[in-house]
Amino acid sequence: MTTIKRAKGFWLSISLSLIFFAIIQVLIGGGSLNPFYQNTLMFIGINIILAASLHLIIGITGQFSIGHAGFLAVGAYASAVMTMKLNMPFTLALVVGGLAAALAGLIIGIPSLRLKGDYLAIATLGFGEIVRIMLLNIDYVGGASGMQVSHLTTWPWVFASVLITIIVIRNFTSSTHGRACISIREDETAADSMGINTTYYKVVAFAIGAFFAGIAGALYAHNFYIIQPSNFGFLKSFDILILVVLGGLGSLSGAVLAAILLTVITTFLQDYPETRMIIYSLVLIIMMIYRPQGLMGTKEITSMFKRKGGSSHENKNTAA
Amino acid sequence: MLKIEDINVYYGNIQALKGISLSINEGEIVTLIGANGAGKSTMLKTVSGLLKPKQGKILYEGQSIGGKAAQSIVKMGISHVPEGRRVFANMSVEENLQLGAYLRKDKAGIKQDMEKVYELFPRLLERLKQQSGTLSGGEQQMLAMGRALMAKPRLLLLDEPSMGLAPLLVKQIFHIIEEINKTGTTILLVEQNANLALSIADRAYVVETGRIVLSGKSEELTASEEIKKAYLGGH
Amino acid sequence: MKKKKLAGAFLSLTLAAGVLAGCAGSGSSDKSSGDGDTIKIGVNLELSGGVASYGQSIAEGLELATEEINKEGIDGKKIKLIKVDNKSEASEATSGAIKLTSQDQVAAIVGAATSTNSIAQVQIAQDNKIPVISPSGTSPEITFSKDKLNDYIFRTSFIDPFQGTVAANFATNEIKAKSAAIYIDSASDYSKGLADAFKEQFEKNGGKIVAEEAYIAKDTDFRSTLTRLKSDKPDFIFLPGYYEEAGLIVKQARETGLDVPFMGGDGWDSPKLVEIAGAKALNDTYITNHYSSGDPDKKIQNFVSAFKAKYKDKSPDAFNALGYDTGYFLADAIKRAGSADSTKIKEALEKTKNLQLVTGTFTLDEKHNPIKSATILEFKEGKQVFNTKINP
Amino acid sequence: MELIQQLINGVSLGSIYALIALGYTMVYGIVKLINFAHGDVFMVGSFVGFYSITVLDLSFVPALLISMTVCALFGVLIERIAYKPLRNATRIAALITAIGVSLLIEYGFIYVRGAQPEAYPNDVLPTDKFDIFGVSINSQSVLIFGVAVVLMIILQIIVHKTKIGKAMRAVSFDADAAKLMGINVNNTISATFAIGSALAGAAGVIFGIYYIKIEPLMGVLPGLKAFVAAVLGGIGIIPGAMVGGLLLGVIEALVSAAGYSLWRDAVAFVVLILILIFMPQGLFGKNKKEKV
Amino acid sequence: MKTKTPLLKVESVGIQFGGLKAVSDVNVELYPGELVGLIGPNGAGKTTFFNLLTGVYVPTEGTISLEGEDLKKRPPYKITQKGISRTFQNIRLFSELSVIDNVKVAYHSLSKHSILSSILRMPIHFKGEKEMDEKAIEFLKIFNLDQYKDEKAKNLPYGKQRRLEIARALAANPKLLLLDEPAAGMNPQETHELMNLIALIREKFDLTVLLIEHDMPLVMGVCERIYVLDHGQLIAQGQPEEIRNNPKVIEAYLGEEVS
Repeated sequence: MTTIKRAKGFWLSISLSLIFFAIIQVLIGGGSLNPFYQNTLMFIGINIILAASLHLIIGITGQFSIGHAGFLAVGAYASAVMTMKLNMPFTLALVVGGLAAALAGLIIGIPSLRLKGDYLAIATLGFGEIVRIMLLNIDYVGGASGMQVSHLTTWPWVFASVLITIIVIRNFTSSTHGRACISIREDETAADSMGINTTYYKVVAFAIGAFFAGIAGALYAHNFYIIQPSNFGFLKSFDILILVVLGGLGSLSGAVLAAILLTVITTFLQDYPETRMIIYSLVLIIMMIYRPQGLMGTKEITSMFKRKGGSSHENKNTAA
Repeated sequence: MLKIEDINVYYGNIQALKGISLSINEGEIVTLIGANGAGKSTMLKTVSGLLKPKQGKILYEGQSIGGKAAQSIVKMGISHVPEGRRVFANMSVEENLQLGAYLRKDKAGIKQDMEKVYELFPRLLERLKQQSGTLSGGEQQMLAMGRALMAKPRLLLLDEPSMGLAPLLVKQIFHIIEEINKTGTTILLVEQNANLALSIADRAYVVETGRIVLSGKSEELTASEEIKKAYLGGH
Repeated sequence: MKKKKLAGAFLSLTLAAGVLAGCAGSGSSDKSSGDGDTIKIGVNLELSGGVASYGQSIAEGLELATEEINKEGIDGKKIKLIKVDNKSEASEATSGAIKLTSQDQVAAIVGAATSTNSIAQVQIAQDNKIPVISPSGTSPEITFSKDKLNDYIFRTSFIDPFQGTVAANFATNEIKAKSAAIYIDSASDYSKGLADAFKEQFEKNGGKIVAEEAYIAKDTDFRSTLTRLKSDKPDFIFLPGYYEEAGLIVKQARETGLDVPFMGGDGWDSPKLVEIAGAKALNDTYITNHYSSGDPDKKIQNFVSAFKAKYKDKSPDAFNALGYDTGYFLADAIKRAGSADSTKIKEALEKTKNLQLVTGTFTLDEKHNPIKSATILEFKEGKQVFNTKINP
Repeated sequence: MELIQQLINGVSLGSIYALIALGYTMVYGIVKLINFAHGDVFMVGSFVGFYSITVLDLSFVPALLISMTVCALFGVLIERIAYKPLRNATRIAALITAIGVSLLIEYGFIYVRGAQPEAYPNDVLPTDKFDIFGVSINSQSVLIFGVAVVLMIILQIIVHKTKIGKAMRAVSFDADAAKLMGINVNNTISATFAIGSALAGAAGVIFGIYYIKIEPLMGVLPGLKAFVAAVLGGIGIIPGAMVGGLLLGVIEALVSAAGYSLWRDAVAFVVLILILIFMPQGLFGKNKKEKV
Repeated sequence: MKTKTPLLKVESVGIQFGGLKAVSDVNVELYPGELVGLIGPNGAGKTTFFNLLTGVYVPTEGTISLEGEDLKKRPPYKITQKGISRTFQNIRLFSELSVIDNVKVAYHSLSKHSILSSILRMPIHFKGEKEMDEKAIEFLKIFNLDQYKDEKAKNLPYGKQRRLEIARALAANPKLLLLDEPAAGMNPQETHELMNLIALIREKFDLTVLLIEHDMPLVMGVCERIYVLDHGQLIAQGQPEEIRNNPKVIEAYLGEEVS
């Protein structure tokens, strides 16, 4: 398993994704993908980023956060201010959206140092609500009636963001740093006793996760024409949570898969919002009772393709 | 009175008891001795219904109780004094004793038994209204035993009654165990202090990593070189 | 080593799967807005959610109008309504508009009921060159924002400043109020717009605004703020909110001993208002509205009886009337355009002049706002009573 | 005077929080589960009360009792179907389930009857307003406060003096030890849910009478606030929930009184986070050490 | 041996939990290379003492120093990095992680590649990970666990889990290794093997070991010195033979009837 071989696989996967990107781009250019499907595609991309970023916080580090919409909101508003108020380019707005959310992640990371489990959950939920209410009261960003945002999110932006998010989170996870995070999830006391600076890694996980949620927020804001604080209530947080739980706490590919699946389902159920919520809630309950590990458990989809002989070399990556 | 046949018990996928069989006759004191983690407490928990055996039979007075809910086992006359006493620290001594008689409806009988418990443990009477969390270790052990007796058990399961107690208190407690036995209650005792346990027991089983490796009359086992070596620290 | 390759392939595959799944649903919809005998009109309304009562009312009125129009048809063609529920949320209004323009390819869209949800569709309508008529969105920003006309956007109702100005004049001239307090829903552009206009006019009339307070839609306890307001001793309170909160506020105000007159806008117009506030608490409250079913005008009475015939003797409210009018407003333009082409409809809509409708006779100004009259209603023992009609 | 008036406003708002928080705290105390659905049981209770009054034409007391009964059954049903299978699962799994149950009740309810609000009749209970030294007190706020106090006392008696109450405390402290006493843990937990949900039902009816407007999502925010109140007072402690509820109500009233009514909810959540971080045991709780 | 400076010096350490003294006035000195036993009846405060040493609890009185450096109030991970690592009475492995990853987690604090280098997959990342792999395999081989390296830790049998926990503790590169009842739940055969293993690793890694154990033969057999704790206080210390004959110990722990 040499460096060169690893790099080869890496570049191969990148080129495959680029081919996929190009096909879609051609379809859009040629007009065979109407705005409705484009919109669905963007939504899938944004949800993948959200699911992957929350996966890092909950699935990998085990910090049960249900205020993810707060990070989404911070990213959305920060980037919208950049483009709409300060007339900055979208690229910069994306980065600022991510950084602003990461800063929020650092702040909410602090209570996570003292709280565990459901207490942390409820604190992060409170945090998300505080963010929403703050936005509600800032007239500069339109208060409750929200802010109109130009449509700047395009397929190449979404694709690039998704790709970067997945690569970064995957690379982080399958390194000694990711293992440190998993050890916190598995047993914080033992991790501490093994010399892991648990405080540091919890905050890092929150910051990275929040950063990508912020990127998703920037894409979201520039895809929907208008953003309002009410788009970022805790129902939105639950939506993201469902993606991670359904996919399997601890599985990146599971989270991605769930993001795709549920976005498509949501699109079809657009005119039946109650039905959608009923399906969501039933999925949550039944999943927790009969398959609490989610669709994928902590497994990654790649491990399913592996031959038995090769598995001894690969397994450690999949767990990580 | 109690007959256990070839039971297997698991915690998750770790097997804690591997095919254990034993029997207890009415009126006896039987003790289980063995190292920490050998499976003694698991044994008691399985009898009292806190754990369910995966295989095997537990017969109490001819009736199968393996896998039954704990409360129905209590109702049939088996009381369990768990390791670490587990008194309800947020309640008074009196409330703890009342909870011991939770399934009983005979008010007069309860009152009578309450008096009996006070007789056995006069210290409890002195501290009736005190929060049991503030009791000393020895007093908590007395409370735990008194509480179990309130259910009027015919079989009493005692898990490590000497744990963390000063020697003088241990002596007292063991004396009381003998007293309880004399009033007709059969006792299954788990104890790490093997000598002490053997001194009051009629028979003993030696448990090692989930298996019974030795059994016999107390006097025989006390004399056995093997026991001395394994549990009493001799070479 | 295989892992990354597979991860990449997986990524591509899943994305592709998503797209394919998305495409799979596209086959069924037909692609044209004007083929054959029908003209497809999108309806993007608040059919559920917080202000569902408005959306549903508008839909009722619009359906009645469509039924009547389709009896004869417009040049032989019939109007087909394609409804989308925006759940009273801006983002849903946006996706609804995307669906209607790209999926259903409608000729025009009717909606939404509130200003915020109407604004949420502006960009899509402009981008796709599809005319949108907001039946009851009263914010000036809907048709004219950032010093620019949104040329595909129209409305049937009058605008916020007009309502606010009328209310201020009413407070000064009829109630003889010297001081007033404003209590707005800060979640609503509509509420803010009315309040701004009211403030400007009331101060121009020599009155004094003694307090400005705000709440957020869905609040339920207003007693603390009302206690504050009481201590400011206003002669009159302007409450330009929606009926759910307005009802609660009036009820709680009366309980707190705040007995001054209250006045609101068309957002109060719902039978639920009386249920929530109680008939007694509503005495001495007023609203500006688009029309009154008690108005003796013949056109209005014809509409009232047609509506009662269709909807089990229900008396039509202002939103029913606005929905009804929007149907005729649009039909008139299509007829004049002589085509279901979106751009032609837009051009015809712009030229609307002296069109006689239930909520007034209207002519469109250069900002796409109809110039028409407002009605003032008073609540007496739970009933809306026609007070006056005010022309611009 | 205005301050006193505001305190009274806060106390009546806080009484509602307290009523919901009592049930919340009981359930958390015994199963260590944040029962998100509690706010929705409150909503269901409110609607049951509404239909009892409008459709069945009942007066306040029978409507209250019917609502409490229905909610008690409903609470037990929720526990048996959704929470019981998760008795030994992680707390996170239980929390996710609770969120799921909450959403299911809300949207199931909307699916069945629609999202439109209902208005309680204005004449269920007389509303007399009396003024004392310029402070106006509504007879209904006195009633709410009274009902909350009475229910708290009843609850306190149930938990401390009755057999089932002792069983509840025993189960909450050490479920295994409780089993060894012959206590049926499942039934005890069901009883806790029944009592907690009945209280939520009562709160729902009282809310309806006091605030008139009810709708399917009405339980969400009061539910969260009640949880904040329970945490504030020390979760699992009955008088704590009462005091926490009243305190939260007063805090909110004072925030509004200071002219920051739009920040009211944010302040409640700030209180929550501060309490969780600096005083997780709450005002009345005792600190516990994690065992390693 | 006592002429050397102590590796670990514990001076009149104590801790209270809500008024209850769990450990009080304990003095312990460990010298480099020693294998010392800590015994006492259940509930005597032995595990609490370990928790004090590793920073899980902060002592309410007294001082703890390693190689002359004060450890008090340092967080557990710092103490581990200073050179004290441990196992737990009730095995605390990272159960969803593979066997080898469990060991690598312990090796983490010695790794040098940054988060950024891992995200960007820079050469130093691959070098670092490779180094960890090799080191981890080395530890697993010593404990005869290398053939299970890709198994999830939770799927190992009990005895192997115990061994893995020790391997993991060793990977943190300690100077002082604390073992909390390593033989609990093992049969005599396994216990015997473990005993040899502990002796072996002490030699090989030049370790000091402090051992809590109930298995008397194990303690008596391998330990050079023994401390006895009862009711949170040290009641005796000395060589195995002295302890065996100490009347206080016999009374408190072995039972008075032992001759």
